[in-house]
Amino acid sequence: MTPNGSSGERSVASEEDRKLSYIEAISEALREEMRRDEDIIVIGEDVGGEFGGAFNVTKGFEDEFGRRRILNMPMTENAFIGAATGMALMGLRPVIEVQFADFITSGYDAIVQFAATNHYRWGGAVPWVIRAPSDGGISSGPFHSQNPEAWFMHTPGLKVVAPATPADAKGLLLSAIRDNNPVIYFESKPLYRSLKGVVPEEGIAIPIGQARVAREGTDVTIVTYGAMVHESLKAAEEISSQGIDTEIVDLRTLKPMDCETVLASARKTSRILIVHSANRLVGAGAEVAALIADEAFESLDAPVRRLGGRDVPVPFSPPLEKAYRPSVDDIANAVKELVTW
Amino acid sequence: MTPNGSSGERSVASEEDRKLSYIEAISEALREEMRRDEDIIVIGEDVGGEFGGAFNVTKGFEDEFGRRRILNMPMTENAFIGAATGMALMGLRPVIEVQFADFITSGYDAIVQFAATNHYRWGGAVPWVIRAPSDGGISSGPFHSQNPEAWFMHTPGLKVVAPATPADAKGLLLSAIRDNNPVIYFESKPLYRSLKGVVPEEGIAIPIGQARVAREGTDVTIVTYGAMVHESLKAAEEISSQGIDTEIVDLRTLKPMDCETVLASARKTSRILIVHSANRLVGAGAEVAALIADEAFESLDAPVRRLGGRDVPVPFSPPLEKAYRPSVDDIANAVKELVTW
Amino acid sequence: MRSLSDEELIQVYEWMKLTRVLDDRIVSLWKQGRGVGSTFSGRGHEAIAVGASYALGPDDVVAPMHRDLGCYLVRGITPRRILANQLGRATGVTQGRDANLHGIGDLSLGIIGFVSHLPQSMSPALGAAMAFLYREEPRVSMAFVGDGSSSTGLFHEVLNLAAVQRAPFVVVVENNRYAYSTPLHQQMAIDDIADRGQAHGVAAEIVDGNDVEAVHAVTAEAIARARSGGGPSLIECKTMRMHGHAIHDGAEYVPAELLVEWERRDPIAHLEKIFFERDIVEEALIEEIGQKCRRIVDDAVEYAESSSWPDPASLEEGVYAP
Amino acid sequence: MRSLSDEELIQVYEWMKLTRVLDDRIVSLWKQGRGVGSTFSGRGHEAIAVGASYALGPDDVVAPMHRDLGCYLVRGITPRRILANQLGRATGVTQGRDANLHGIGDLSLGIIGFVSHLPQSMSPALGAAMAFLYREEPRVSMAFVGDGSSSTGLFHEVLNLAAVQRAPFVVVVENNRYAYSTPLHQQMAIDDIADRGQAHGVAAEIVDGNDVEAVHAVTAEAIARARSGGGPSLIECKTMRMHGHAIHDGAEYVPAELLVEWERRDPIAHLEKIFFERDIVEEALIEEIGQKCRRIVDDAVEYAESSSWPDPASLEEGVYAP
Ligand SMILES: Cc1ncc(C[n+]2csc(CCOP(=O)(O)OP(=O)(O)O)c2C)c(N)n1
Ligand SMILES: Cc1ncc(C[n+]2csc(CCOP(=O)(O)OP(=O)(O)O)c2C)c(N)n1
Ligand SMILES: [Mg+2]
Ligand SMILES: [Mg+2]
Repeated sequence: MTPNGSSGERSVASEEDRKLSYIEAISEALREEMRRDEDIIVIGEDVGGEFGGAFNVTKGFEDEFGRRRILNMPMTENAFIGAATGMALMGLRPVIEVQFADFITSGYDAIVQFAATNHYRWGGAVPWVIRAPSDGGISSGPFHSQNPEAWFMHTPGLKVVAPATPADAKGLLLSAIRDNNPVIYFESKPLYRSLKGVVPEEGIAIPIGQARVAREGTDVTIVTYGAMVHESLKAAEEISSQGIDTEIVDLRTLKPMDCETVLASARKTSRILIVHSANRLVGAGAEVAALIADEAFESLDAPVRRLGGRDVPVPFSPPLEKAYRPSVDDIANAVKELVTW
Repeated sequence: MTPNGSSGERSVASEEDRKLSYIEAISEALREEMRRDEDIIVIGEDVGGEFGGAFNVTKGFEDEFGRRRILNMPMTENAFIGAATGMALMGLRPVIEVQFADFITSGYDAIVQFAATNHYRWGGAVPWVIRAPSDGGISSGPFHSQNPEAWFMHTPGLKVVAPATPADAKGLLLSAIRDNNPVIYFESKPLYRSLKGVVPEEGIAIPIGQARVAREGTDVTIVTYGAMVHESLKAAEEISSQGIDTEIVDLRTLKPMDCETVLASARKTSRILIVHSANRLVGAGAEVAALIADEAFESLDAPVRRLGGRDVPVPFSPPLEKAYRPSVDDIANAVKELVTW
Repeated sequence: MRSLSDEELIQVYEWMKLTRVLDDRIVSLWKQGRGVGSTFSGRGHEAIAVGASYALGPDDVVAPMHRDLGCYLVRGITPRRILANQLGRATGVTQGRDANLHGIGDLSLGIIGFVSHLPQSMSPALGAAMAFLYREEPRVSMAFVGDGSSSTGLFHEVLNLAAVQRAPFVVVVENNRYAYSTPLHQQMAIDDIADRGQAHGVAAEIVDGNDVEAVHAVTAEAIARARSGGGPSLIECKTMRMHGHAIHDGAEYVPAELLVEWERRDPIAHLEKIFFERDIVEEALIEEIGQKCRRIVDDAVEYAESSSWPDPASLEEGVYAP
Repeated sequence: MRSLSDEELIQVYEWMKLTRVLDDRIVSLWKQGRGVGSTFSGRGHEAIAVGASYALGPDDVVAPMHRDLGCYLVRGITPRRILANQLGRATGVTQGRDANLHGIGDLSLGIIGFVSHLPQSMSPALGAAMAFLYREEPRVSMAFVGDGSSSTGLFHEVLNLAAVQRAPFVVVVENNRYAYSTPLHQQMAIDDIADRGQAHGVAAEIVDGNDVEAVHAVTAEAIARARSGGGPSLIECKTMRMHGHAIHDGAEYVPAELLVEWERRDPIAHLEKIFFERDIVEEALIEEIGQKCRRIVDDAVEYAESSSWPDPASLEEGVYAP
């Protein structure tokens, strides 16, 4: 495809070409941004060399951008996230990879105490991104399956995003990198290679703080994000045959949350189900439920329901993990219950 | 007072004697338990010597119990909380002091990844307690005023308690120490010396998982815990003159939460305000609101309201900190709004 | 450097061989698609895992990690329980809750199970040693960590605390030259991890990690010193990771020569050579041991594969101790 | 050990004196109940804070902490802004958002503000050095930490990473013998914190922290080495904390003899002695400098106390950068 191709040809060709997997979209966003802006550097464990990270997101980056921009780190999350903060204070834009979202706790102080509070305290902006491969469903056990987003939503000074599609994966990474604040970008591992979608070649940034109505409907609203958007879409399809018309709000950004879109949908359908893979208890969904129970109370025709991970470490064995995570059936059943409430 | 005193004399004398400050109640509980059980040891920064901790909770303990039971630590939260886990696995019952609740993040991995998950994974029980002096309102700035309880409520495998009175401070510490699981015990610094109350001399353990109705009422329920129990009581008194009869539920335990007591009160009054000093966003109160919006939905006559800290680092300067925290007026106004809703 | 009798050396060989056979089988099961999730190979680490564990007494405590299959075996976790764990079965050590060698803990065998966050089991291992001090019990605690772990803050916090407490604690560093894809020189600017002991006043020693006699001798000495109140030690065992980081990793980033060089120093072949040189055993015995190990592992595979899956209804059981 | 001209030494003296006068005034304000929240005294640390900072160039970056009043002053934060910060006023560096010396950062002056979690500003300071490397700028970054901080994991992670990156980074350890109430021997089993450099391949040196000439000379050398690509250094300055940990702390746990001994080695008196010995200044100049410092501090107190409080309506401003 050449930039000179006729527009008709181009859109056909590009539609074909431009189907990327979720993880390809992440790599592409990062590569494009790095070509555009020399201030962007990559820092994390195993991100360099031929290897390019545990999921190969930065494979080939060292060749293209050189070792000075692709910094392979010793196993020192607290130090290298803190170091990224210092780089950011000096005007660079580090994109940090934690190998799995689970290991973000090893740099907790650097994130929640230092980086998050810095601009408020003395005005030093910290424009970094942490890429955190999260979520489970693929038998990775309690320490390679976590969804720690709620902790960071509770932390003042951070932004938190969680794309559910290849296009959003690219668009939100662009926005996260360009944002002047510390942003935690939760990648959904189960979508990495299983989900493909059309991704605009030109970097179209998806604004942080904007939810997306992933499916329009009138009877009930599912508020969700990440991999559960797709489980919810499946459930919605399934029950549409039973005449239930489900609206699905994909939050995309968890902090700051797009309260308007959530509330508008709640007021429209009057019935709400919230779904995420993270622990239900004091999770992102609790905030959504609380928001709705306060500000859309008058519109509600049924209890606000939540589905989330159970309050146990994410178990390894497939039958246990299946029971742990909300399933398409769980979602469909919860929706049906709400509609007949 | 002697154990042989007549019961009449005794109760009079003891009522007088037995008024302890909140912090004295903590010291007393710990001392009594240590006398009772040799397996209890104290571990933390500055807990030993003449000093006995930043708040002197263990002052005199080294003299009484010896240096082998009062372990002064270098500034290594991650290591010494982890070491306490090992001691607990060997059958000891360490009581860990983090100097301020804020510093609990420096041992985050040791808590949320190791200790919390251990029993589920391979059956090794971890009977320790972390004493975490929390909360603000006393111009201590962003790093000596934090309320991180929500993070630990979201973490499977932990228990979380937050006493609001001297009697509960003692009774819940006894239960926390005797519990066979990792318990985080959030102390309310603003109550340390400002609040006195009758404390039973004989150790009466307050069961973990039981809320307390701190004030009975019929018009509206405030669900709260820690220092905000007292601000809520003040607000309730203030508005009782306007004929508003407020019920106050003091959660006491945040995890596992006493859902029954919360729901019973919600069903009784139909109007709910949740109050805590921690950040409102994805805080403990979000879970309470979500619980009520689901399970007491039919009983509700008004939106579920929340008051909490604002989504900013806890500011230092008095006028800012005052604006940050829910005040008696804020509470009274929110209740009045709910009642007239 | 000899601290083992001929008989003991044969026993050590049996453990090493069983470790190797089980490790090989795990690799082949996963390559055949019969595995669940990911898994690790500890090939090349047998002399360390077995040699160091063999020096411990039955009342001692140990915190092994993901390259220490041999340690779990020496301490008494059976291949059945290990394989059932790796396959996520109800009969595995963690009943399907934790993955591969993660979480393989058993207090009755003095084993603390590890978590992924490296090296988080070092501090509980130190805590066990502090409990022994407190109770005046003549017990010792040992932790295994990798070269990668030796750069973490926790490694240093723990060594320092162990030194201040003079805890009966031995840290075995398995320096296998890589942390995932990252070679030593990108991890640290020093040549020997043993130098890290000096930062904390911890006695440190370097040993050939592929020579089980040497590993045993040095560890046994450190254990004896710890047991008699001499405080903690750090033992750096130099070795090489012979497979990728985990089963899916082809380790293309490792220079082939390095693997060839270290293959020549295979710890099991090395011990066999010693047997013949010193005329300790006949070839037939070696053969016999190999067969015995294969039978044990065959049985374990069958056991594990025919074990039942955990009941989903048990999902929420066991989060809390009663 | 002389790296300063007589004129420079007089300038250094002025900074040390201003530090002392301001520090004393803060202590007395708080004792009079005119303070807000808690505060720290850095009495005894003037030679370190001033001597090390004075060796930096204007484009260098520094991350001072709670004993480093002198560093903030040398870098250009005025006593007005400092006092206004301590009193929680809108005119303070953090506009009332952070307490005492916490958060006193200003990129235009090359200062990274610290958080309580020790020693969290070490890693941003290292990151600044890494940014200089990346941009090939001849700039250096310096971090101050205490003896207590040198036992934290982060201290070691940062030194190791600095060494691997050969970052232009200098760490100044203020070993003042106590971390809050905990004396050195309960913190670590080594005699010299400088030994911690060897664990990471970082050049380390020990210096008398009450001798400003020595502090300056050693730091200047480390800075020059860092600037010319020689990598990081660790400098251990031996000193004594002369007041309690914070304003409310009477430090009864410190043996009186220790304070008497170190009072004799007061860094400011020491420099005055040198002045007279070497006949560098007359007594009148010392007197004059003292008066000038008191005037500056009087003005700062008046400024701070008459500054307005932050507007509660501004509470939620500034959490995010635009
Ligand atoms: C705190 C933390 N960060 C990242 C990881 C991901 N990770 C797993 S193993 C590993 C490398 C470990 O290297 P080493 O300690 O040398 O052990 P080896 O695997 O070589 O035996 C990494 C980075 C982790 N487990 N823990
Ligand atoms: C991670 C962490 N844990 C605990 C504290 C509480 N605390 C504040 S200062 C201090 C002692 C610091 O000692 P040192 O590093 O020697 O500095 P000094 O105050 O002596 O200058 C402690 C324990 C803290 N600030 N950070
Ligand atoms: Mg390794
Ligand atoms: Mg100190």
